[in-house]
Amino acid sequence: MGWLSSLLENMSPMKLCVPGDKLCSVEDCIPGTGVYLRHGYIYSSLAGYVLRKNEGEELPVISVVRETEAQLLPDVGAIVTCKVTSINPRFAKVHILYVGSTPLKDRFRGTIRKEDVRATEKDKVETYKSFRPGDIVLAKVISLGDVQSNYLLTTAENELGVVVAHSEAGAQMVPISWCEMQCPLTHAKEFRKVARVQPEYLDA
Amino acid sequence: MPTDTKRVRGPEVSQSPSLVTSKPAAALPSSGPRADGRQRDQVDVRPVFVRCGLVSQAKGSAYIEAGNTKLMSCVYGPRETERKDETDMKCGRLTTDMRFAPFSCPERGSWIQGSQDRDFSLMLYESLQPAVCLHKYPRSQIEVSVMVLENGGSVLAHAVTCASLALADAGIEMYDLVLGCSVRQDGASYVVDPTYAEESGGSCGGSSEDAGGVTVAFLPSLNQISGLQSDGEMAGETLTAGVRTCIEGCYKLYPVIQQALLKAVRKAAPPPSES
Amino acid sequence: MASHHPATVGQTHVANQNIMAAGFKTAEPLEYHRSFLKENCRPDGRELFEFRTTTLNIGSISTADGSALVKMGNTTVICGIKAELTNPTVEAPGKGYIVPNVDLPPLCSSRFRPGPPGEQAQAASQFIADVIESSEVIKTEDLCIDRGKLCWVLYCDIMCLDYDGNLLDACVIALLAALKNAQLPEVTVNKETSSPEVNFEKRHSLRLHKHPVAASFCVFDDSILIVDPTAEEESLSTARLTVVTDEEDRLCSVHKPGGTSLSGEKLQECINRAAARQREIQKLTDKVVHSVKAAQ
Amino acid sequence: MAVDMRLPTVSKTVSLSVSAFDRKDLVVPGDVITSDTGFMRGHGTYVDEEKLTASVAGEVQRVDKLICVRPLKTRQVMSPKPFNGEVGDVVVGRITEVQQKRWKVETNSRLDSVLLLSSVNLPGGELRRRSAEDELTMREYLQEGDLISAEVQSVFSDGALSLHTRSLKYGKLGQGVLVQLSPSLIKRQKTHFHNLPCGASIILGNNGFVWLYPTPEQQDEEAGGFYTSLEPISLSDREVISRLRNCLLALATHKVLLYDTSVLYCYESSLQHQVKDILKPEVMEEIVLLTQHKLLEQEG
Amino acid sequence: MATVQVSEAEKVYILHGIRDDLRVDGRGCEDYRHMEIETDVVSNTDGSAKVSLGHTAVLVGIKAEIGKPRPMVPNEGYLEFFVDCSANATPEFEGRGGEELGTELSNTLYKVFNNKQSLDLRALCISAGEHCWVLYVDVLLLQCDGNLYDAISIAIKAALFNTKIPRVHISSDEEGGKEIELSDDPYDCMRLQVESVPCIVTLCKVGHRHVVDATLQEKACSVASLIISVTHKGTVTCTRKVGGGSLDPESIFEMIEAGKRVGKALHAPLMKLLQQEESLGKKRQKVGFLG
Repeated sequence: MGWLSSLLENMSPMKLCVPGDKLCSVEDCIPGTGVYLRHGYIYSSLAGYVLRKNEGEELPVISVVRETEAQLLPDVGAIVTCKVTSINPRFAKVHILYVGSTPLKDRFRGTIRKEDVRATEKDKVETYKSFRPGDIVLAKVISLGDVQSNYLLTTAENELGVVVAHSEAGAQMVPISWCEMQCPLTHAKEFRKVARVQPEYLDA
Repeated sequence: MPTDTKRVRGPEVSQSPSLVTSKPAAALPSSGPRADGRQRDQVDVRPVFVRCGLVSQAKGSAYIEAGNTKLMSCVYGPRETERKDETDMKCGRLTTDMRFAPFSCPERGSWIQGSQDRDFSLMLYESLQPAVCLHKYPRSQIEVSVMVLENGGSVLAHAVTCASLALADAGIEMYDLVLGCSVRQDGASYVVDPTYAEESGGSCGGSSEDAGGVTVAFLPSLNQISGLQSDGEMAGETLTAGVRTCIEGCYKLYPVIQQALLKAVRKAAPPPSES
Repeated sequence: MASHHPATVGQTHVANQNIMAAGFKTAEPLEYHRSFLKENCRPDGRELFEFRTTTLNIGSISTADGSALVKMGNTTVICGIKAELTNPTVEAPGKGYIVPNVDLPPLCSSRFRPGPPGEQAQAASQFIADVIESSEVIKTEDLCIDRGKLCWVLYCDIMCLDYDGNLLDACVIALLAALKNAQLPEVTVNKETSSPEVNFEKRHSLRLHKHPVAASFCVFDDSILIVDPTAEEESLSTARLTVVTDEEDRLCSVHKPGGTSLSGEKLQECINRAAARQREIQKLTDKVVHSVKAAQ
Repeated sequence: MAVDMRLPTVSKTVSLSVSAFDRKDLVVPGDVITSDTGFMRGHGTYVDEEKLTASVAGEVQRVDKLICVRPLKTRQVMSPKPFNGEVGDVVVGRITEVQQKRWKVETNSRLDSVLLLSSVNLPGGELRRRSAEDELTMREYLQEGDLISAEVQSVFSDGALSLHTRSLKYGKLGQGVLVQLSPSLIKRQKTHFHNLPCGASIILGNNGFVWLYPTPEQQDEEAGGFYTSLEPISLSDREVISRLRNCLLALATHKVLLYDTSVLYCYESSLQHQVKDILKPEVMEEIVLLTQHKLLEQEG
Repeated sequence: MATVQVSEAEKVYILHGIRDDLRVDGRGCEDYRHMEIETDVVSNTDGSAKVSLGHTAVLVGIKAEIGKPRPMVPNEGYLEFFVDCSANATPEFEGRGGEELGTELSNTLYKVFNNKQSLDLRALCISAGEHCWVLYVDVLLLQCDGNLYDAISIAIKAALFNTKIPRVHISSDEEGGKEIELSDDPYDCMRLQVESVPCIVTLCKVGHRHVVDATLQEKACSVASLIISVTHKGTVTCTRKVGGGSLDPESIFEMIEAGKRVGKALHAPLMKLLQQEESLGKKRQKVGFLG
């Protein structure tokens, strides 16, 4: 192994590794992503570049990274972008398209329950007035769900909710309040749980 | 016999021309150099040609060629498990599917997966599973499929290597790579990484105590055996020696496999900026 | 309203960008494609009537009597030919068999599941069988060894290894190249014992009478025609069409499985383009076959 | 290495009590229990031509004017789930699934039992309000595979049991051995928790699940009943537990009713044999006979 | 495979017990559970045996039929294995679950017998290239309580011991055609040499030790097992690692050694028992399935 790593270091300034490579002792680094611990050492669990970062701690964080975080799964607390597929009075079903800014190659299904649509006046929520099939929604993962259900998502924050929606006339609607959007063609208003509009985004 | 209505059917029976000439397969000599010039009783594995990331649709893929043995492996997922009863909230699920192309063996195979294919799939599964960090993929499944394009011997061993490369190429977190190697024992002598002829010829000729094959799947960095299977008849010591030889064979393969994987990583993206 | 969460603001912004830029591709794929087609080009940089680079590799499988591997862009197809001996049917005592099958294993794309062949694989197998029959690429009479007693059966097993659209074109190329590569041993029937004898030393090629080539098209929004579609283009298009022609520009097969209608004018355009494609592919195939023969 | 191979022998139940064949209170479906119309029809019976008839095989029970047939659940271990729980029954069960606000529990009943999140004491005080967070972290308290002891709180209309662990004696079980037996072998007693003088403790679940565990040194302060010690158990404690386990199986094989005394007598009778030999048919027979003698003597 | 759930605390208890060589049921690491064997239990087979090991129970029936020798080995008969995992044994076998395990078990059995020593296949040849005896070995799982492999292999050996194949007489008629005649006399039959038929030992790695004849609970605590089939001489005819974990090479070598030792020791008491049963003849009271 010694000859190989020295060879690689000559070829590229970044060190490369494959799964199972021993990277360093736990006394030298804090394990980050793409690594695992075994008998006091940090090993790589990915084929990729070894990255050491100082994040203000005493020790640097060691991670192994690839070109994309291809294997990201929706995890509790993650912000996800999803598309609404169906609605019933109790919940909306969605397909998760992105975790953070990483697109998912495979579709994962999620559920936004009625009580998780907004933070206040939960009992007055009507799912039909919050989402429509085809809407693009920002949501946060609150649980991996159980065997019966899918990922549980919430939109109960100002910044979460519908970001893109099309009116019945087929045009992309413009948000006018936290609960309404308007069609630019017909000026008809439709109800949605609208995500708080980002000023940066409006300027762009 | 149920008729296969989903395929274009041919005549009910047909025979390979090689079976018509009922010349019994000549027993291979159990001494002297091997047909392909490799050395007997030495850890002389065939040089392998390996490539990662050939299949555009798969999350990860690999192709391996050793002598005439040619196979490829693809990895899909992690994705949602299809059936609710297979969903595990704590741990991901690995599925393996190993198949032989109908033209991959001297005798034409059927499209329908036989019990041998299923046996190979199972052994592939057991060899790979210990190496994959499945707990990182709750309620999802990772699908590994292997297609044998040409069977030139030691198929299972190479399938294990190829599949583990495809998993690594897919960016699935693993504790280690898994490498495979086979040994064929024929009397007092053995051949490493046997060819198809050596695999099928050995059992006919040998009348001695020790005649059989061993296949080992090995995690080189953790020094763990994840798959082992043997058949034939062997004394305990012969079997142990065979396992040791296989491990040695895996180590010979290791640098080539590492190189191929690193090449794929470098090709996929330049090193990230250190920030 | 709930209080402001500074932590989520940044993330929300990122996610908004997803939707507006790259996210467009995942969230609204059809719109994404339309925006390219409007400019007379395609997301992968091709023009509307540009085929992907096609490469051919033959004779790489030694266990097959003939084999070929075709790559059209990402789409990869392998064809292996196995010749076996059998008895001809009573109805056609002077004919042999050709048995083509197309397999789409789960390995080639996440859209295919393990198990018996799905609809698409069945349709492809039938399409190939139809092309063989209507183009008369091989006359089954040529496969007869001893009339009424012994004949060849050619198993043409075609397998997709990477599915990125336009399966049929690739299958036809692979089939033709594998047939051209196939070498069958000489078989004679011993007059006394009336049992067949095989001479593996003496091998001969198959006689191919025609060289059919397929060209596939997709229709977008009922009007825009593109050639050699990728998997994504196939799934978003409103209709598909495959035209098979031979070296004499004769039409062997036109395959249009449903979808929106197509004007006669457009169809003629497709046929013309298919004829041009036929020349290209036949040239490529012959070149590769010759170079392999020369190397032997 | 030891291997004990033998030809099978016809197994017979040794029993000093009245043979089952002589018992008048046993009926099979179709048996007329009484033609007296003054009785009320209970579970396991039907009225046919004004005669009260049994619809299950079992034991006739009369409470005042009500006649029921209590099914004989003779099948051993696991299959056809035979436990019909009643409110107040002590059960030992295994978590099979974590769902929203509830756990599914396998209790040897026809239907999986349910333990609601609101029926457990969570760490941090009995009266703590259950928050949404508790709901999402239920798996940290009890996860699939965990064993619990609990009490039947209510029975749903479909027969499924709702359990609770709102008492310090119930909750998650730690190290020990589970023995799955027929519920009909468990004798109903005031308490189903016993610290046996031989040095181990036992929970005789009404559902036939019996839990053997080392007697805790002191009743430790509760951490809500979700903490389990993973310290190694001493070899002597293990031997006692293993011996008790095999004794339970021996008693069950010979259909002896299980309660603290019978288990203890059996344990004492087995002491002249090695633990692993207890399950040999002839040894089982011997110690069960001894046990029954002791039980009869005690009864006087 | 039939599985049971075991909580973390139960696992720790089992693990520590095995470390101390005292298993939950009082056994040491290399002890088998109580085993009962009975042959000739199904009358319409040519040989049969029922084995119970703890609560695990398997039935093996052997049918001898005349078939055509395989082209590669014209002077030998052959064995066919079929393992039926009926949903009777455990509800998990319903649907595909049982089918998969059945294929796994029968594939392993083919490997166990894929050698020259196990059984003299030439004795099954009637006339080279034309006729031979095919032994159909049908295994039926009646109840699963761990350690199926060992129980099946012992049942197969016992059933092969019990197998009686009618003697055949080949006569040629005038035209040179051969005629096969089966002997009518039920006592005029051929017996098989079962001395070298291997027994399978499954070693289950639990913690740092391994145990034989693991119960389902112990199996749930194990990362991986090694199946090893051993003849009475100690020759290994098949090994196979099963289960989701990996094993240290050194512990594999230890397990091979232990498996060889235990497997070799199984044969003598088994043969003794089979001969004892045979010598009892009709006097023995049959127990069958209702015992």
